[in-house]
Amino acid sequence: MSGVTLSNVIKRYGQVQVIHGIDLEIADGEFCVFVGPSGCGKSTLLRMVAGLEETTAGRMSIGARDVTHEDPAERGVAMVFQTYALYPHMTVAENMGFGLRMNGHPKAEIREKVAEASRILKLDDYLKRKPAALSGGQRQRVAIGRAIVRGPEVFLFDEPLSNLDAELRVEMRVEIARLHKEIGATMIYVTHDQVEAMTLADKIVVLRAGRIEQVGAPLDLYRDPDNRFVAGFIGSPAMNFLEGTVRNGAVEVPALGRAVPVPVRLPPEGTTVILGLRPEHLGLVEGDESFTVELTEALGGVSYAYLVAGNGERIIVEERGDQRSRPGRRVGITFEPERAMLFDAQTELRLR
Amino acid sequence: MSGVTLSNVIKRYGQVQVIHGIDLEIADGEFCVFVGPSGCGKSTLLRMVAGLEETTAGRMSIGARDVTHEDPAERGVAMVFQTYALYPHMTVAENMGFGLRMNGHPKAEIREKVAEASRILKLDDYLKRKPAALSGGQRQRVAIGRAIVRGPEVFLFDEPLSNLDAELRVEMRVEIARLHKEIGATMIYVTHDQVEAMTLADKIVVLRAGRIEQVGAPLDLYRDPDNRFVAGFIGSPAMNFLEGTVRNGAVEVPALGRAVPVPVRLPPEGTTVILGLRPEHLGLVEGDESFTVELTEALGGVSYAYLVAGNGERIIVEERGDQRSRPGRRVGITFEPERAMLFDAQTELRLR
Amino acid sequence: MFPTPIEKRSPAGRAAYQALLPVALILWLLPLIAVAVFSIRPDADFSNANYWGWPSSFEGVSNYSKVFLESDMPRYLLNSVLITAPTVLGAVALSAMTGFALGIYRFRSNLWIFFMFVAGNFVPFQILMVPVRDLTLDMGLYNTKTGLVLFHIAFQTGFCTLFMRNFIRALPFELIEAARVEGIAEWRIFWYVVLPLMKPALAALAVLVFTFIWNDYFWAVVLTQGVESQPVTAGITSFNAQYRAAYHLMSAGSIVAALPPVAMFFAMQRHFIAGLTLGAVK
Amino acid sequence: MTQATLPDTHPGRGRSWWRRNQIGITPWLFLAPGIAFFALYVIFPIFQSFDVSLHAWDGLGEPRYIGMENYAELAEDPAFYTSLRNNVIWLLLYLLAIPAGLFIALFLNQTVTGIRLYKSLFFFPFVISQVVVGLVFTWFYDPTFGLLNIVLGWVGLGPVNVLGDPAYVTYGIIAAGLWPQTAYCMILYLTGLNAVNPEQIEAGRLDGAKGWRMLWHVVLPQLRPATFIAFVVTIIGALRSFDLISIMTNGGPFGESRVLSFYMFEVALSEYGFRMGYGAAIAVVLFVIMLLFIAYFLWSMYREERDR
Amino acid sequence: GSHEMKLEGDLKIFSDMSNPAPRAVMEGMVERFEQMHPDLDVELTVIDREAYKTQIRNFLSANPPDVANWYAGNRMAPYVDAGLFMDVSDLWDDEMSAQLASTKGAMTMDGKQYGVPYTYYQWGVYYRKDLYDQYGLDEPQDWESFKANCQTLLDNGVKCFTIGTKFLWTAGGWFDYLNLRTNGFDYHMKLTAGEVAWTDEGVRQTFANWRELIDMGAFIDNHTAYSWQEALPFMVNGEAAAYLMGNFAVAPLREAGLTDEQLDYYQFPAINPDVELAEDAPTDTFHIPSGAQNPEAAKAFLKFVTSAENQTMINAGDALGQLPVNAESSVDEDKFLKEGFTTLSENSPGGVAQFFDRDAPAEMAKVAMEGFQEFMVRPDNLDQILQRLQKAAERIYE
Ligand SMILES: Nc1ncnc2c1ncn2[C@@H]1O[C@H](COP(=O)(O)OP(=O)(O)OP(=O)(O)O)[C@@H](O)[C@H]1O
Ligand SMILES: Nc1ncnc2c1ncn2[C@@H]1O[C@H](COP(=O)(O)OP(=O)(O)OP(=O)(O)O)[C@@H](O)[C@H]1O
Ligand SMILES: [Mg+2]
Ligand SMILES: [Mg+2]
Repeated sequence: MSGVTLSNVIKRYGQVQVIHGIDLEIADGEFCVFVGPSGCGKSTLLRMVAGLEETTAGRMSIGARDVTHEDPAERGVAMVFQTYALYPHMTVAENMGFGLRMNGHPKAEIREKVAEASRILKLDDYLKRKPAALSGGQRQRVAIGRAIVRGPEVFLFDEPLSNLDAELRVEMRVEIARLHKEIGATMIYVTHDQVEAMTLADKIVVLRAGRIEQVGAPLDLYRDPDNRFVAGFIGSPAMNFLEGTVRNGAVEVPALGRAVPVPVRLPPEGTTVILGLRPEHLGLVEGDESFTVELTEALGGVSYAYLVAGNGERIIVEERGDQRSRPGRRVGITFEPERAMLFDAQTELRLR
Repeated sequence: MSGVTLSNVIKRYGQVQVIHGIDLEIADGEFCVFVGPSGCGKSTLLRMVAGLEETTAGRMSIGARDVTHEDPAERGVAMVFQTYALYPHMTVAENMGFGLRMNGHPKAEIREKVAEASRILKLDDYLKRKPAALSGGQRQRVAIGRAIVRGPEVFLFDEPLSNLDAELRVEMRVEIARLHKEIGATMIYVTHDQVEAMTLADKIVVLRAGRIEQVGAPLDLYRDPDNRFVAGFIGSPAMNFLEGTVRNGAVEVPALGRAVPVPVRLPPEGTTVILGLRPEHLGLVEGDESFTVELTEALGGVSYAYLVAGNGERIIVEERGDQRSRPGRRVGITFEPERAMLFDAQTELRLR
Repeated sequence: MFPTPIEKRSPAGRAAYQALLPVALILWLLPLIAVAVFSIRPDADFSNANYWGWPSSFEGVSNYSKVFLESDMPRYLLNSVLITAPTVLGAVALSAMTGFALGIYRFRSNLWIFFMFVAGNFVPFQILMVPVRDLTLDMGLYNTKTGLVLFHIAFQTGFCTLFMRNFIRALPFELIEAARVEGIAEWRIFWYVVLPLMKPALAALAVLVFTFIWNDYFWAVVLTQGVESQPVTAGITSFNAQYRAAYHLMSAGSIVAALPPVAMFFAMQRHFIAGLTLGAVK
Repeated sequence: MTQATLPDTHPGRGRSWWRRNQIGITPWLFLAPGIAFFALYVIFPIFQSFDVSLHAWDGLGEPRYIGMENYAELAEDPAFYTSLRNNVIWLLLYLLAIPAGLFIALFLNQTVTGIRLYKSLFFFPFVISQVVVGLVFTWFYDPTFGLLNIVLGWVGLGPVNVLGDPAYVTYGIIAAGLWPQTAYCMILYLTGLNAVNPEQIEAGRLDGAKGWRMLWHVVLPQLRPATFIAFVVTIIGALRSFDLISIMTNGGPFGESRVLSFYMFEVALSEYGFRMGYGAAIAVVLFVIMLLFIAYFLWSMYREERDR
Repeated sequence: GSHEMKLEGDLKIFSDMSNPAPRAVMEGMVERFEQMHPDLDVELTVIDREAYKTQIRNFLSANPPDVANWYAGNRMAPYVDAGLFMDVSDLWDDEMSAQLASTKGAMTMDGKQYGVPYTYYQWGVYYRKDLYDQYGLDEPQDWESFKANCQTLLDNGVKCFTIGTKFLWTAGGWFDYLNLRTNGFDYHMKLTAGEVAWTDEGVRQTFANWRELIDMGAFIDNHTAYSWQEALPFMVNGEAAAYLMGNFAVAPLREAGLTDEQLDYYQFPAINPDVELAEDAPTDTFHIPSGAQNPEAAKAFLKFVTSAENQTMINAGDALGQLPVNAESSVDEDKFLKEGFTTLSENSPGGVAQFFDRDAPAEMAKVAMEGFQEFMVRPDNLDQILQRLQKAAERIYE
């Protein structure tokens, strides 16, 4: 059993507290992704799980073992670094076998495990090469291979794909998903990338400034964010936010020039709220002239129209198919009110 | 007049030829984007235009001037580098004015031009800072400002945004589009990024291995690619390709288990062809069991279903909305035959 | 960071380390400390074989004033300054230029010229002794500071070129290209772009060359003679010959001779380490 | 404006010869003074030395051509062999500065308060003239009052006349030389340790490498550039050793502490002889030995450049 | 006198009189000379005595002064041969030749004189009279009593002789005396002139005598580590009883606190009664380089230096503390100078040698003195050493 449990985990660098009491339960075999803006503490938290940073306070266990003060090597975790951190002077095979060698495993066993890992990762042809002679994707695979070989209970990834180019990133992402399915170990994965988070995760942990904002399955976060931060963070292009006021059981939105009957329990009359609308849930209509098309970007399958309202608020609308609105045109938008979300303007909490 | 014309331009490094006779016409004020896989010669070609690499053979002119053997300085071009290449010891203002100062322009003029550029780029508040004290996006802006200040006829960009993170990339992309509209100079832009190419370009040049594959407006390339390479390269996720054979005036596609009546002039009976289908033009249907769902990736607004056919061919289908097929399910696909493309299996050229 | 940062050790380990540092330092510098102590001892301590005990009285002032007032040491020190400063300037200037040429431009003989400097720098300099002495004689510069300075500049150029070239190589080449696109003349690129970026290397090199030249003994003996042109290393030997067995004066003299490079190092140490990191250990 | 053409916004369209060839010619202009100096004072004299070594010359009269006689004499000169043997000892033992420097660098590679001062102080010996170092160690070794013998006395060992005993003298001088050289290697390693990739160390920690094994398998390979430079400067230092010998023993006792560089100085320029030709011949031999290292160094550099 | 002449311009003097006392003497001389010639500007450069020996070659050819210090005998031969010293025979008129007769030979090559002497000094055994008295010893009269004295001292835990051989020449002094006493002046001169083989039986006898002392343990330990100055404290502290040295050792010994009651001198006693006593008395000299710019003034200075009056003054006990060369000078009242004067003038029938490294060619001197030092540490290597010396001699003397 090798789930990971964090109980009120805290990290302080000198006077500065960067992780503020995190409670988190990652089930055995789960693929958990940490996302959040830069500097929010994703890496720090991951490294604390690895044992590379000491835990200032709180408890951390892997399976049933309390590992809060254990050495990294003894935790049964393996880590894949953003820069790969391959040993440049060792061949691929040596890189992968190094951990076992250091722990005194017999040569034959090491060879066998390296062979197994390189089969899984299709690295057989490169075992004799040094990292310098590999492409970025191959290096990343070696880094993963090095983790696999040690047969850890928990895999840790810190933005493992951010140094690859777009194409390779897609490829390796699928690879990692396949790997997770194949070996079924617990994985914790840090990323900046929306798509990676959404596609890989069983569970996404959204962090902000050292605190958890929300934990949940990717689509749950997309459909049912707890607050404005999560709503804006998950989904691409980001959710549009328009200011509004509660009036007569509906939300009056100046930018739209009309009231929207959002089907949620509304706060008292007169409260300022924020209406959240995803670009993909919007459609353009003629006749209504609330918005002006500022710019459109056609990507082939979809295009995005950048609209500006009379009061200066901006929104993005996704258009399907090949049609593309001309800049300068005046348009209105349509949407199903039940897809709109409402947030308290003060607390930014979701109203539902 | 400052269009750029390349006539049979060739570049050789020692024995290795990397640019194989490029003919290209870029109109005055046009925004031209070079795309292509890594190592195809995009940067080399751009640097040849800049004069940073010598042209081995062929002619190159800017406006009416033959610049083939001119110094970079005399070509009237400005370049923005991927790594910004700001002078770290100079302030933002000094960075921008350096070129003018070295070429003996009067101080007042320099100040004025720098002020103008920094206004355009919203850099006024940072003029006294050194580059080290700027964020990535700001640095990129300074680099662009440095180019603007010199009032060049042609702007050259070599992957200017690839060092920025996703969010900033979007922002700067819009900025560059705005800039182009504002100053109207000829721009040549190298990128890896689909979205940048599609959204910025008036004209995309697709390069492969030092040769031009196709030149055209973004949506033209998307809708009407000349060959399989371009079809696969433009559009994301990439176009699906299925093998087929011409039989009885239609294309028999084993993976689909049926014949598709593609409305193009078909090659002789029995020719092997390749059927190209964009993920966004496909829909899933129940009842037909040609494909098995291998994996689905839900991104919120859209999700992608990875399907595998009975004969092992794989395709990706884009699904709109929140629905998401379960892996393991057996499905069929639908599409409008006029949206399918056909390529010769040998030459990979488009059949139309 | 390796080894494991001491902050991560137990408090006992940390205390042990903190305690060990000064002890290790004292052991390491023991010979120097001994000389420093010698230099403030009275003459009598040596006759009475009180070499290592507590000084019977503190004669620092009289010993040092003897060095400064009754010997040629001040003159030698001045000579050293007049030899070292131009050499540092000259060698650094020359090698900034050669380093720029070799680090930035691609031309066929680039590597060979670079190797010439490197190889020349590693030559046992004794092989130059006889011809260089003759050359200096022929130029009429024998026993002048100029002669010594010219030679030092030439010889140090080898090492400095190696250092500078590697440093310049590590600069982003785009900076040069950006400047070229902006139409900036090559020499201005050198002056306005490259040189300001080389400041740490220049500082590191200045310290190193200062140390080398200040401490040079061999060439001082070969190319100069007498108090009017010899540097302090030669001065200290003649001073010592004069006061042989007067350990307190020899010590004071040695300390005086050693002080300037030490001061120089301290003044520049931050740049020195930075420059060394970039230039030498790449 | 009387000019009919459009104003030229791009200055220097003059297409002068200079502008067209600027990039080709500039490096040579920048190289010229350096090369001239270096050729005059270093390259040319090396060849002159070869020439001098074929002559008998006392530095006063006219040189007399004697062919290879100097070398023939050298081949039978016991003092030459003593020097050569000592050179080999110097080369081997001087290399100890490398591990010693590494050890101290590791010891000091911490971030406690005041560590920078400690690092600087540890570097001191390198900054000090070898003349002073020689002097200091001469006293340290002094058979009557030297600290060494006092310490040896405490543990009941008799006084050792380090610099006066042919069995110890070379080692004694080398120990003195190791002092500053170790400081030099230490600073090189300290800067090298700064550049060690921390992620690799962390990867090593996760892989269970600790202490010496971490050092050997993960850290040292990354310190290769520092080790290489340390190796080169140490070899050069060992072969150039002159000042220390001159100050500490003047080559004695009875020439047992001489090395080639000292011997050549003694033969060519010292009080008791002015045999320029013979001295040049010794220099040539020393040069040939050094050439092996120069070749090795250049070869390593060449490989690195090629791989770039 | 030189007073009549009107001298102008600059006079450049290079001197090796760098120890404190000689330096003062040199500076005094210059001062007096300048006072005599107010229009003359004398520029004195004092160079470290050891460094001077290598630098003289450079400046003689490159940057010649008008006057330079050097040594008599074989040591000036290379410069005379190379034409770097000016022939000053015209200075040596009859009067001067008479006054400086004792060293004229040492200043002469091929019948011409190339410089003038200003001082010389005796060598001999300086000893601690108080220690000798304490153990009931007298100045030795012959080899046997010399050794017997030594044995007594050794039995009392006192070394017989201090010596510092780091710079080799001190061992040369011992060889000179042992060889002069064993084989005589003429033999010694032939040996240093390369006319007698180093493997000769006579030389072996000299070394055999020396070995007797070594085997007794007569010399202090670790002498290879010391310069001559560094060996002084052993005598001052009473750890060693005597020092075979030139008279210049007296000044530092006195400075170190030894009184004239404690310190005394005796002539090295006879070993082989069949040979006449001969002494070492190194002569220091002034020369005019051929490239001198102001030979007029230079000659005047040389003349001034050799004057009886000047030599009296500079050799006085409170100055150089050495013996004047000019026969008309008076010797200082100093007891050592008096004894030395007597030794040299009356008690040296065999002749006066310069010193080993001045009598033998420089290269030979170097090789030989290194051999002496080795012999003092490893007497068993004698055969090897002598063969080496002989081989070197064959090359050097050709
Ligand atoms: N050694 C340290 N000392 C002090 N503060 C630190 C240290 N390491 C990290 N921090 C701070 O802790 C916070 C979290 O850093 P962390 O690297 O975990 O962020 P992140 O979420 O991984 O960011 P990114 O997405 O940019 O990698 C940041 O504010 C950072 O400044
Ligand atoms: N100096 C050079 N010598 C030899 N070959 C070179 C040199 N510079 C580039 N090449 C080769 O020229 C080809 C084109 O390189 P270029 O940098 O233009 O590619 P690119 O399209 O910009 O790739 P990327 O997208 O990775 O930047 C590559 O195959 C490269 O190996
Ligand atoms: Mg991070
Ligand atoms: Mg490129």
